[in-house]
Amino acid sequence: MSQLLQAAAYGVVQGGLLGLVAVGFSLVWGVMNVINLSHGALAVTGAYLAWLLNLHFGLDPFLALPVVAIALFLFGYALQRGLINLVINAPIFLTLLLTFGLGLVILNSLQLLFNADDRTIETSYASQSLALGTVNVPYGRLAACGLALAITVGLAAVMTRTRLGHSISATGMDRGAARLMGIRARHVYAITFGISAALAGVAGTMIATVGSFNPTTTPGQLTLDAFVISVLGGLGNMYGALVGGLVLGIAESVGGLVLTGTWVNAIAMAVLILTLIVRPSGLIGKAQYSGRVEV
Amino acid sequence: MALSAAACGGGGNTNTSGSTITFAAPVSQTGAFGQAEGLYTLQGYKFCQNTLNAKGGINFGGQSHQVTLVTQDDQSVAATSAQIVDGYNDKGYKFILSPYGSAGTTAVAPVVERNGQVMLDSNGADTAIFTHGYKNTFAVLSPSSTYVTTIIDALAALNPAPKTVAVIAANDGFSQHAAEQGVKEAQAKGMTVVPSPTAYTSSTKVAANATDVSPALIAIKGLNPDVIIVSAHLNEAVAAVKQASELGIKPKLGFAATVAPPTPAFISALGKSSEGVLGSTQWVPEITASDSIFGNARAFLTNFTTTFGWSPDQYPYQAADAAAACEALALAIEKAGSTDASAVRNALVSLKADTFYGHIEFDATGMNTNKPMYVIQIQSSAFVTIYPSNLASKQATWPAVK
Amino acid sequence: MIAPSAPADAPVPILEVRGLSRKFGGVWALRDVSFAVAAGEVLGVIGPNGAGKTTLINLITGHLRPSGGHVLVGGIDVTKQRPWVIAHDGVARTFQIVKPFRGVTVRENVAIGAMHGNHRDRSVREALETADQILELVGITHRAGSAPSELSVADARRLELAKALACRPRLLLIDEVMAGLRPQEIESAVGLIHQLRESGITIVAVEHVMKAIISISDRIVVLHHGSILTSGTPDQVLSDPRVIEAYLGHRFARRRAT
Amino acid sequence: MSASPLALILEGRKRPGRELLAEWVRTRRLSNSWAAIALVVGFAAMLGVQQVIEPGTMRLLSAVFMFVALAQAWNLIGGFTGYASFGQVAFFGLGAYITAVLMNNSHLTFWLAMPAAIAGGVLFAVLIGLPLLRLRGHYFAIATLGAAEGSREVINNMTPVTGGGLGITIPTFGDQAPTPYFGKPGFYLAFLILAALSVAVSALLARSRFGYAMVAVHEDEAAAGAVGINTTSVKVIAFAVSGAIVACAGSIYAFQQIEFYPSDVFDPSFTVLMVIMVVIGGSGSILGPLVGAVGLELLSQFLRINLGSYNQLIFGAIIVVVVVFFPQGVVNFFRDAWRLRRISLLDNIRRYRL
Repeated sequence: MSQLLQAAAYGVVQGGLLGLVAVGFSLVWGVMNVINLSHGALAVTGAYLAWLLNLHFGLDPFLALPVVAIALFLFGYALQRGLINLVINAPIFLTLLLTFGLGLVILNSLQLLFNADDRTIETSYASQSLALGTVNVPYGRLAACGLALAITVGLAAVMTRTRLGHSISATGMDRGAARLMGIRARHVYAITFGISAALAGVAGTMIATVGSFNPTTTPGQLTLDAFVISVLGGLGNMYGALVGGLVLGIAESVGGLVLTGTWVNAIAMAVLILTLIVRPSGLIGKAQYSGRVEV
Repeated sequence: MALSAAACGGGGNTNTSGSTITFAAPVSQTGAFGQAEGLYTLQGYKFCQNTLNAKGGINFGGQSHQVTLVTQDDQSVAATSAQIVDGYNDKGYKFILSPYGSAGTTAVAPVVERNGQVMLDSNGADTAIFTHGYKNTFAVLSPSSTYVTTIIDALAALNPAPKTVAVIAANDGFSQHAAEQGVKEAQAKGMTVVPSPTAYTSSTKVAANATDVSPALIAIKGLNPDVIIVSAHLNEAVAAVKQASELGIKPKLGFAATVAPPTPAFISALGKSSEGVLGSTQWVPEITASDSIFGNARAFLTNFTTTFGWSPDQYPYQAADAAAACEALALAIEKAGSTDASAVRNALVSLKADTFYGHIEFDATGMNTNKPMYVIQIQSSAFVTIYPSNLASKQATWPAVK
Repeated sequence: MIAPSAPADAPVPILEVRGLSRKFGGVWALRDVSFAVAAGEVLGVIGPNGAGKTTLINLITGHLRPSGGHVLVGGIDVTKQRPWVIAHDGVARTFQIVKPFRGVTVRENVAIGAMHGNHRDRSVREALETADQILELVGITHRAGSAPSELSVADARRLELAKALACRPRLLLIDEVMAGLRPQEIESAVGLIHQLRESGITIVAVEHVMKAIISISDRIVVLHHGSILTSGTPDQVLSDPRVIEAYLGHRFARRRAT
Repeated sequence: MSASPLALILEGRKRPGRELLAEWVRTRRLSNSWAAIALVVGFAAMLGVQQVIEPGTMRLLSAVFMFVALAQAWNLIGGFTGYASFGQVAFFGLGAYITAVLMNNSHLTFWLAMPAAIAGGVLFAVLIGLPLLRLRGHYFAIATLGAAEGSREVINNMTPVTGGGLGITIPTFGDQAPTPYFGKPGFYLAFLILAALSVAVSALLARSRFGYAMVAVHEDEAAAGAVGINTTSVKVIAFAVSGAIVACAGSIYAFQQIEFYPSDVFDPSFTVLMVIMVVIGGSGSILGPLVGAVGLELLSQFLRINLGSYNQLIFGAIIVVVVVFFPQGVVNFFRDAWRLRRISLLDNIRRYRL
């Protein structure tokens, strides 16, 4: 029983971290209909940045977050403005292929720059844990989970309360109409991608703090996680990524304990497929962009 | 200078220079092993080539032959390794040095067999490679079955020796075989394996390359083993140490893992948390034997680390494996006195040589018989040899956890 | 099993809908609609936007599943059958928002109907020959090699009709093929429908263009808020004050009066 | 009823199959048989090439042929039918494992194991196709990706049968071997035949009623249903034919590799490569995937051999550049350019940019 509680608790904080990985991916997919296969590579770029700041200036990863976020935002903005916008009207495969190629370029550059060793950002607190009876809740993942919650709530507020947010969702639902309203889609798309890249960078920094990362296997794993979570949670729903992350986190943690071997991974995929068949709009609510007008 | 160990290499300095001999290797420059284990292996091969040539190459028939190393990136994909080796055969390259890792070596071995090439296996330890009766693959390194048993032996020699151990194993051939033998050894030494002796095949089995091993750790939470042994590669071992701390799981004595601790990447990935972790390794610089190419093990370490900019405290043992494989091939060619592949193969069968890597002698399956494994501990971010005791450079810090 | 509602000696209607209903969310798009169409008849269906006209067609052709009620084609219950099964029963349709197959030429579009519809042509070659004949019939032979996206609104509607005809239907459901056409284009479309009718096809026409529907229909059903408001001959329907007041509006009423 | 031309059309013809066949034979001309001739000539040329190349080069070309088959297979479901499967590697892995398990555990000959692998591929396609082909677009993509990842995990955990993560070996040496190993010339031929068959099957399907049905499903399923196309069976059949080809490739590949692990034959990069080859070559045609597979596989090998550590970086950059400049695929670009007598990359970029 205490093992189950421990697994559930760990699953929750792990799920928050997974949600953080997915939230930016889900935003870009929802608004622009782009499946960004370079999302994991962007997260790892953020992780390296935070790692460098920690290595050379002793900067705590949480203090490095704003720097990482701004740097990744600018990088993301430039990528969208200079590259992805060039094929944004093309069938979905093309943006998929473009971001796949982009991901290859980014992660191979990182590999050549920093070699393929696993890296971590060392802090005195991240691997410590809060002991509640027999259940331990790690501080690092708890903080990452809190950050995921704060970012999700903040993003939802931006999307529903601000002019920028309205521009983004309007462009996401009907680009033609948005243009008529004087919204510059190129700029709005670039900002959206920039935000997504910044969120990826934040997620990468958290992963570097609570776990470890490398340029070869981490990016693909993160992109796959983000893909699964976005679908589980429901596309374009601001809270979808968080819910999807929690579902996956708890399922893997509790399932991993109950099932022997690595059957849990097979079960996770079965759950994903069943979700798609039964509720293609995700576990919560209906997808915001289901009535999207394609132009 | 010729190889002293060779029986027929009598010519020495007076030799005229003969044709060059090509050693060909698929290496991982990109993909999962690129800029990591693949690079270390390549550095070992290159170091061997350079040192060998500087000492006068391979001598036989009154001529000295320089060695050319030919490599191609396999992108860390086993099928590509196999394809590359087939390509080498077209060019007449019969002497193959293995790619990094069991998967690549496993794919190459049957190719080598069919082409009548000869392969020296430097970094493929899975015992499965040696169970198919291949005649042309020779491994200088110890097989997977010894990786955990040697840890158990080292633990049994420590004071206090653990009474209970937990074994977490990745779902790959190398790690499962290692765990299987390790559990048997632990039981033979009177240790209790928790939660059960077969847990490594079920509740404490983790996906290969997993970065989240928390379910396996939770399965042993509350059982308070004295030592947690991780039979896996880098990702899983790093995750195990980190997540155990997160989950408040503290083995009473310490952590041990197979291939991960003796790599610089383990220290870079864990920082201070790597302190005190035990790891089994194929080679340590305290080995006493020596040869005329690299000198003794310490000299190898000094020269290799200077050449490639490594710290002598944190060196990639994979490079030593690679250099030893390359050296064994050179010795066999010299012994055969010919570059005929089957002659060299026969020379390998009967090769007996003492090298910086220890004694090299192959059994009928192509394994380096009786080659021992060693155990290191990470102390102050340096690899310290602690087992076997006659080679130990320092006392183990034990219990490793405070 | 559904018993036929008509007396045993009466001819079986080619299409009969009984109590057909469909709910979207909590709203009835169509509620308890019943009518029958005799072979050779042309039935007009009119009604304001949102009256449920397109929903009715979608329910008949199996593109939507009814929440209740039945659809009988030639006396056989086809409720909840998939669209292709109903197509093979000899029911063809056009779409209000045209749905050409954009990846292939106009000619191939029609050929696809010919090879998969009711009397299927057994080779691509035959289907293409059929397509040529039908393109000539609807008058867009000159666009045979064009991509559907290059067609004008009128030609796109003709293509829609050609695809349906290629299926060799006995019952043709047309959904506003005349909307947005110029008067002379409407005239030729009306002529074509007359021609189809003479060759024995039963037609259910959903139409906004009043003049056209009056000239082609034997009977008219008026839908309003998903239910049948009234039905009868064009003259009966048009003189019904409820129709004029509630649906057609004052402008049309005035025009009729002058 | 009058015998008007319309009535005649509507009545339709009901000619017997024999008559149609005779007509087909009668109408064969050089102009309508060039594709078949090109295929035969290409096949013969590759047989000729085999006589002059080294065995190792045969192996490299075998890989090219394999990707031709894989790309054609993906194009059937992803290109023609418009269902972008991100899980075709599931069929590859399944084909490989069915073959290896039958040859290793049951000592069955390859000539029975391979058909079993194909049958397994078809069965799996029907089983997962029926529920999954109801999903559209991204949802189908992610569901098939999930199916592939899931099936790898199942193989990984069926240790008693498949060896799980410990890998599996097909016995090929001595009298243990149920079928003598083909060797490099044999596998060259096997993959060449597979490639030629997959091109032939794709071409025949594309020109048949079924081909038009796939295109109709791709464009608009409601409209396809309205003209009598059984959209469910078209999708499932396209998926199954694609799965059969991929499973067959996996089967031959397994025999060629002899020893492998689940992660080798369920590697998602196989799927990614199929997609890249089809899209860059030009989807929905026969020539596109062919050109894409041959071009990209040769390019990738060239970069790998000549650029060392930088090869993947450059490969990624090339994908980015090609996607931006040839968004409709290389073959479609040149076909359009030929038709319009005008080559303009700028037009190309203008087409899809914001």
